[in-house]
Amino acid sequence: MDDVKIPSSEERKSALSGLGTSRKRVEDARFTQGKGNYVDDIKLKGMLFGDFVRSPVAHARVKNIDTSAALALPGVHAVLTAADLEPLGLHWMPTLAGDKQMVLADGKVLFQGQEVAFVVGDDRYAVADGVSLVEVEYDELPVVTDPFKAELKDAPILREDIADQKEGAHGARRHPNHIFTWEAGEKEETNKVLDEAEVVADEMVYYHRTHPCPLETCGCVASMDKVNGKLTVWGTFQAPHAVRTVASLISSIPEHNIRIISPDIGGGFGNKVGVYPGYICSIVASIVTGVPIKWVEDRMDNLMATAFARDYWMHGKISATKDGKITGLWCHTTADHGAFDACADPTKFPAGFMNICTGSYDIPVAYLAVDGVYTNKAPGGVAYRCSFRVTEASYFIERMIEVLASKLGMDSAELRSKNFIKKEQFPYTSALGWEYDSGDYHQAWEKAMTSVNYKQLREDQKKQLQLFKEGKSRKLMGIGLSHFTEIVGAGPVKNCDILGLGMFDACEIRIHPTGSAIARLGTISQGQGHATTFAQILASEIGIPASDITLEEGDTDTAPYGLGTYGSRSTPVAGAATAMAGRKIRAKAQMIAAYLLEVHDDDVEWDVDRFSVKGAPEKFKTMKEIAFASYNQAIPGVEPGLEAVSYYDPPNMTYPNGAYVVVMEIDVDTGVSDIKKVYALDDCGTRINPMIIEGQVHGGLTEALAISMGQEIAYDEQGNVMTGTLMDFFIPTAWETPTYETDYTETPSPHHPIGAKGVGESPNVGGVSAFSNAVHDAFKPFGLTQAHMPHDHWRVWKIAKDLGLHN
Amino acid sequence: MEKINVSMKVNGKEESLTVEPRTLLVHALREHLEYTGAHIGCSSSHCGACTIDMNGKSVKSCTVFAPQAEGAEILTVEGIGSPDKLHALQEMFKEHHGLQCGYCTPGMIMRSYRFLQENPNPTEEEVRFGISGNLCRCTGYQNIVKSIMAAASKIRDEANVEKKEIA
Amino acid sequence: MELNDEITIPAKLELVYKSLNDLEVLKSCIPGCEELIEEDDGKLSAKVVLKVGPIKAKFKGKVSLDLSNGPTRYSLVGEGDGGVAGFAKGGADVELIEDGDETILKYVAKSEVKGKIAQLGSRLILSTAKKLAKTFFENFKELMEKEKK
Amino acid sequence: MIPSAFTFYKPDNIEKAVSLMSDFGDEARVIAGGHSLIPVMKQRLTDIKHLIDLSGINEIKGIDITGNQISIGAMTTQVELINNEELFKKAPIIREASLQIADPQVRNLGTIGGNVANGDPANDMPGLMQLLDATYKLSGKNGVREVKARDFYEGAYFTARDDDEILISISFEVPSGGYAYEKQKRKIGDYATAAAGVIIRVENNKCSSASIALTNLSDTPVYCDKAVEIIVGKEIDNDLLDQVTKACVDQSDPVADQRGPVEFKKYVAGIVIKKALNRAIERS
Repeated sequence: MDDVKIPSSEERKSALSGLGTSRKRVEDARFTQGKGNYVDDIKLKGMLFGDFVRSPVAHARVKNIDTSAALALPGVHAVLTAADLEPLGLHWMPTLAGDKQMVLADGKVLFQGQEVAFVVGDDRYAVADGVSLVEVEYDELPVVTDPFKAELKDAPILREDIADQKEGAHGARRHPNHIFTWEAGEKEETNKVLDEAEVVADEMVYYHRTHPCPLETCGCVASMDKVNGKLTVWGTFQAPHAVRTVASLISSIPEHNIRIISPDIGGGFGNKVGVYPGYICSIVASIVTGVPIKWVEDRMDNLMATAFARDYWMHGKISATKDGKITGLWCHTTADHGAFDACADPTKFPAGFMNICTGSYDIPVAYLAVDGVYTNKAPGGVAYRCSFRVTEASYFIERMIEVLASKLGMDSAELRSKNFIKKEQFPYTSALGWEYDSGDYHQAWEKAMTSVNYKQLREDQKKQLQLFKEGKSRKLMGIGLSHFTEIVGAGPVKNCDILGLGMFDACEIRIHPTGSAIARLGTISQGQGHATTFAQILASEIGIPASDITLEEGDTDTAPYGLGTYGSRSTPVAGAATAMAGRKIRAKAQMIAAYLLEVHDDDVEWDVDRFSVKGAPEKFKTMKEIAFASYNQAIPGVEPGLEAVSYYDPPNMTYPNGAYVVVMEIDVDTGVSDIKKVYALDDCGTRINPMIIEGQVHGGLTEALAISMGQEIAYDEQGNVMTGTLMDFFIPTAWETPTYETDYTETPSPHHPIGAKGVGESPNVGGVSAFSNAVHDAFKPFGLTQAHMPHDHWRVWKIAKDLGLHN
Repeated sequence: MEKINVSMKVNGKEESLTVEPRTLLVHALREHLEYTGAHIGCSSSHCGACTIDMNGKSVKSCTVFAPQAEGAEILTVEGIGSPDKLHALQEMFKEHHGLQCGYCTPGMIMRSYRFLQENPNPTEEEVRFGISGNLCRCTGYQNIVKSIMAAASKIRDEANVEKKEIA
Repeated sequence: MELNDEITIPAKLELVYKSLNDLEVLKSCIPGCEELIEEDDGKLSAKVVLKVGPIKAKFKGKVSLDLSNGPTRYSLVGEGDGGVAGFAKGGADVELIEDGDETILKYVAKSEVKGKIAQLGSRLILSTAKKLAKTFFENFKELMEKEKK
Repeated sequence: MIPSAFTFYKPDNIEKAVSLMSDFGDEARVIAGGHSLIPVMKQRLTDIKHLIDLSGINEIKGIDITGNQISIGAMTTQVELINNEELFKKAPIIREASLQIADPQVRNLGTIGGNVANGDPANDMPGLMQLLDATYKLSGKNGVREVKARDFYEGAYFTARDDDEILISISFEVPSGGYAYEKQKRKIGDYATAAAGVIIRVENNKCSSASIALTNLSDTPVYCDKAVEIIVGKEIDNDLLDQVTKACVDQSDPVADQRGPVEFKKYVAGIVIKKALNRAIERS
C-alpha cells in the first residue's frame, strides 16, 4: 500500500466542491432542457380547472350573484360562492398576521380584483367562458385609497366584520379602519434628545407600494383522494410545511392526511409565502368534485390580488451635534395594509423588523411607532426580496442620513463613516433592541470608497454641475451611497413564530451504504440553487463530494418540518441545520472509524474526507469506507446505518451588510437617467458559492433598480389598479439593465455553525437606497431634500421643474 | 364551439391536433402535445417566457392562435439539444450561471438560439437588444448575456472546426 | 374627467327640450344603444354596445334624466355594467340657450370607468368619451335637422 | 386570459377576405400580426365571432420599389421592413423607426398594415406614414379606394376605414433629405411617452422641404402642417427651430396616463421634436 500516494488535503478538499467553491448548479440540466416541473406542468388524470370571478370595483356591497347561466354552460361543473363555503367555515381564512380574510366575497368586496366566485370546468377555456357568465350585482360604496384618510371621522368603514372590535391581534384599535399601533424604543427620551439637539432633520420618506411579481404566477393543483382520505396539494408555496399546518387547522383534515408539495417554483420573492383564496377554493372544489383541480392565476390577477409589498409612509426626525455625531432617531410610520392585514411577519412583529431602522449607525436613543390601517387595496405586505420590512427600514435611515448630511452641510460618506457601529462594538445592541452579531463597516466602507474612487467621482460631479450651470449641458450627475445592515435568518423561536409555528428549520441526512447521500430540508428553492449550495455545506462537513449528495425539498411527507424559504432565512437557519446534522453524522462516523482502526474515539481526527489516527495519517478510514461499515458491521454500542436529523433553532438573527455606490446621469428635460456605475460590496459572512452569491446580487440589484426607478402598484382614486400589465408595471429588460461590479468583505457570523449570513436580499435592501440616493444627490445642489419613488421619467422631470431648472 | 384540425411539425415530428380555433399556440404545445418547456409568464406578449421558434422566427406563443400555426415548423427548447448532446446555449447557460429559477430560461434560450443565427458574432450590446423581448426576474441578465456571448463563441469555434475538417 | 363643448341645433328651444325627453330620440342618438325602455318604476333601462377599435363591450344599465330645471337645463346620467369589461358611468349636463329659431346647446360631459376597461384603456378613455359625447349631440343635431325638413 | 370562441378563416385572396367581412359585418375582424388584437381578445374586451387571418394572402405581402415609388403590402412584417436593404437605402427612416417598435419577437409577427390600420395613437407607423405622406389602399365590397394617411385617422381607433374594408397596401414616394425618428419610452416594449419623426431637405442652410409628424401625442397621429409652413423656405437657425418645435407642440394634445401628466408629455414632446429636427438637419 505504501506505493499508493495519498492525495494531499488540498487535493482532496478540492475534489469535494465544498464551501467556497463556485460549483456549477445541478438544477440547470433540467431547466435548460425545458424539463422543469412547475405547477402548471402538472397534469393529473381527470383534472379539472378552476378560476375566479373577480370584483371590478374597489368597494361595493354584493347584492346578488347569479350563477345559473354559467352552470348551464356545457363544460362548467360547479360555481362556488361564499354561501357554499360558509357551512364549511371556509368563507373566511386566517391571515399570517392574525387577521382574517374573505376567501370569497361575503356580502361585500373590499378591493379591485377580489375573489367573488370560483368556477370549475373541463379546461381553462370552459372556465373562462363560465367566469364571464356569472352575473354579480354590486352596490358601490365610497372608496378609500389614501391611508391618511382612512382614519378620518367620516371615513367609510371597510371591515364591517370587526368594526366594533376595540382590540385587534396586536393591541388596541382606535378607529374601525385602524389595525394596530406598534411601538419600539424610548419615546420620551427620544423626544427629549430631539428637543435639545443642535441639529434636527425632519422628513417624510415614502416607500411606495410595489409587488414581487415572480415570472411564474401563483397556482396549485389540489387532489383529494376520497379512497384513502388523503389530500395532496402541489403549489407555489415558499413555506410548504406552514401551508400543511394551516390547511389542517382550517379544514379539520388531520395533518398526517395532508401532503403539500412545492414543485419547481418560478421565482417567489415573497409573493408565494401567503395563503391565497385560490388554494382554499381548489381544495374545496376537489373535495366537492372528487377530482384534482388546477388553479393558476394570470398576470393581472397576480398584480391585482396577491401580496403586494411596502407602502410605508415613514415620517422621520434625526438629530445630531453640529459636527455630525448622531444623537437620536424618531420615526412614525403609517402602513397601508389594504383590505386585510395579510402581512407575512412573525407574530410579535406586526411591522416586521422595521425596528432595524437605526441601520448601520451607533444611535444612542430611538423611537419607532407604526400605525397599520385598512384601505380599499389588495392585502399583502410581504417582504419582497428582503427580510420583513427591512428594505423599508434601510431606505428610511439611508434617506435620513442624506437629509441630515444636507442639513449639516457635510459629505454624507463622511457622516456615515463618523457614525458607523465600530468593529469592536460587536456584538452590538441597538437602541431599538437588536443584537447585531458581527461586522466591520468601516473596512467595507473604505474598500468601497477606494474601489469607486469616491473623491474623483465628486470631482467629476462638480465639473458636470459647472457645465450644467454654464448652459453647456442639460445633465446632472448623481452619486448614490448606501450602507445597509440587513437582519435575516428568522429566527430564534424565543421571539419568532408565524401563527404559533417557531421559525426553526431542519435537515435530515441519510448516508447510503456506498457513500453517497440524500439530504432533505424544510426549505424550498425558488432559484437560489439550494440543491447545489446545501450539498456544498454538507460536502465540507462530512467529506462526501457535493456531486454525490442529492438534495430534496418541498415535500411535506418526506422533508423534516421547516418554515420555508423567504427573508433570506435558508442559509442562516436551514444551512445551519444542514451543518449541524452533518456534524452528527461525523460524530457517529468517528466512533465507527475508531472501531475500524482499533483505537479509542479520541485517538482519531477528522481530515477533510476521512478520520485518521492521530500522529499516523497513513492509518485512516474514508467516509466512504465508514458508510459501508455502518451498514454491514456489528459495532458494539453503535446502531447500524448512518443518518441524522437536526432541528436548528438559531440563537440570534444574522446581520449581512454592505456598501453600495450608484452613479447616474440625469437629463433634467426628459427625466431619463443613465446608470453609469453600480458597485455592490457585500459582507454575507462565510461565502458558500461565490458564483451563486454574485448571481443573487445581480438579480437583487435589478429588482432594486426596477423598484426605485419605475416599478409601482398604482391606484386611481376609484381604486382601479393602473399597473396591471407588464407594460405599466416596470420590469427592466436586458436593455435597460446596467452591468454591475460586485465586491465583498467577509465577517463570519460568530453564532452560525459555518459563519454564513445570507445574501439573497441584501442587494434589494442596499440597492433601492443607492439608486434613490443617486437621484436625490443629482438635485441636491438645487435644494432637493426628498422626492418620492419611483423615480420614473415624469417624476424626475417634476423634480427638475419644481426646482426651477426648466425656465 | 366547433373544433378544427391543426397540423404542424414540432421539433421535427409531424403533429396533428383537434382544438377549438381560439386555442393559443402555447396551450396547444403545453397541454395538447405536452411540450411544457415554453412557459406562461404574462399572457400579454411582454415577458417572452413562451418564446418558441416558428418557421425560423422567434415568436411569443401566447399571442398566436393554434390555427395561425397551421403547417408551421415549430422548434421548442425540447428540440434543440439532447441530454447526451446539449446545445451550446444550454451548456453555456449552465457554465456561466445564466439562470436561477429557470422559468424564463426556455424562452430565453429559444430567443438566443434564433438570435445567434441572425447574428453569429454579436457585441454585448447587440445581445442585450436581441433578448429585450424576454424578461428575467432573477439574474439581472448579466450572466445571461455572458452565457450567450460564450455560446456564440463556442458555436463559431465548432463551425470553424467543421470547416477545417471538410477542407 | 369633464369635457365641455357646444353645438347649435336648428330648432326652437322648446322643441329641443322636448326631443331630449323623447325616448325614441335618445335611443337613436346614444351611440351603440340597442335598447332603451321605461321600466314600471319610471326608470329607464338600457343596453348599449360600446365599440372602440378592437374593443367591443355590451353594457346593461340605467339611464336617468334630471328635468327639475327645465326647459333651459337638462341632465342625463347613465351607468352600465359591462360584465368582464367593467363599469361605466357617463352623463352630460346640458344648458339650452335660445338663439332666434335656433338653440345653442352647451354641455359638460362626464365619465367614470371602473374595472378592466379603466385599467387597460385609461389612455384612451378621454378621447373616447369626447368622441361619444360629440357623436351623441351630433346625432341629435342631425335628427333635428331631418325633422325640420 | 382566454378569449371567447370564434370561427377561424384563412382566405387565400383578398376578394374572399372582403366577402367574409361583408357577410359577417360587425361580428368579424381581420387578424394580421395579432399583437394588438389578441391581448384585447384575451381580456374579453371584445367579442369577435369570426376571425379572418390575412396571412394566407400573398398578394398583400412584400415590398416593391419601382423608380421613385415604394409600395408595401399590408401583411409585410416589421422585421421584413428592417431587413430589406433596398428599402433601407431608399427610406432609412423606416428601419430607424421600426427598430423602436416593441421587441424582436413582436416585430417578427407585427405587420405594417396592422400597425397603421388599428388606429391606435400609440402605434408608431401611423405617424411615420403621415410623415411620408403615404397613401393607403383599402379594399371593400365597393371596390378599391385610396386614402391619404394624413386623412385616415379620426380619433383613437376611429379611422376612415369602413367596417367591411381591408387595408391592402401602403405606398409613398422615396423621401429625400435628412431624417430622424426620435422616441422616448420607459422601456423596450412600451409605447412612446412622446415620439416625433422629421424628414427635411436643407440646401445652403435653407429648408427647401420638410415633413414632421408626432406619435402618441394626441388621439390620432399628428401631422404638423403649421410647423412645416413655418420652416419651409427659411434659413435654419436655432430660433427658427424653436418656433417650429413650439408649433408642433401646440398641435399636440396628449392625455395623462402612467407615463405622466399632460404638462410633462408636452414638454418632452418639445425635446424629442427638437432632437429629431437637429438630427435630421445634420443628416440632410
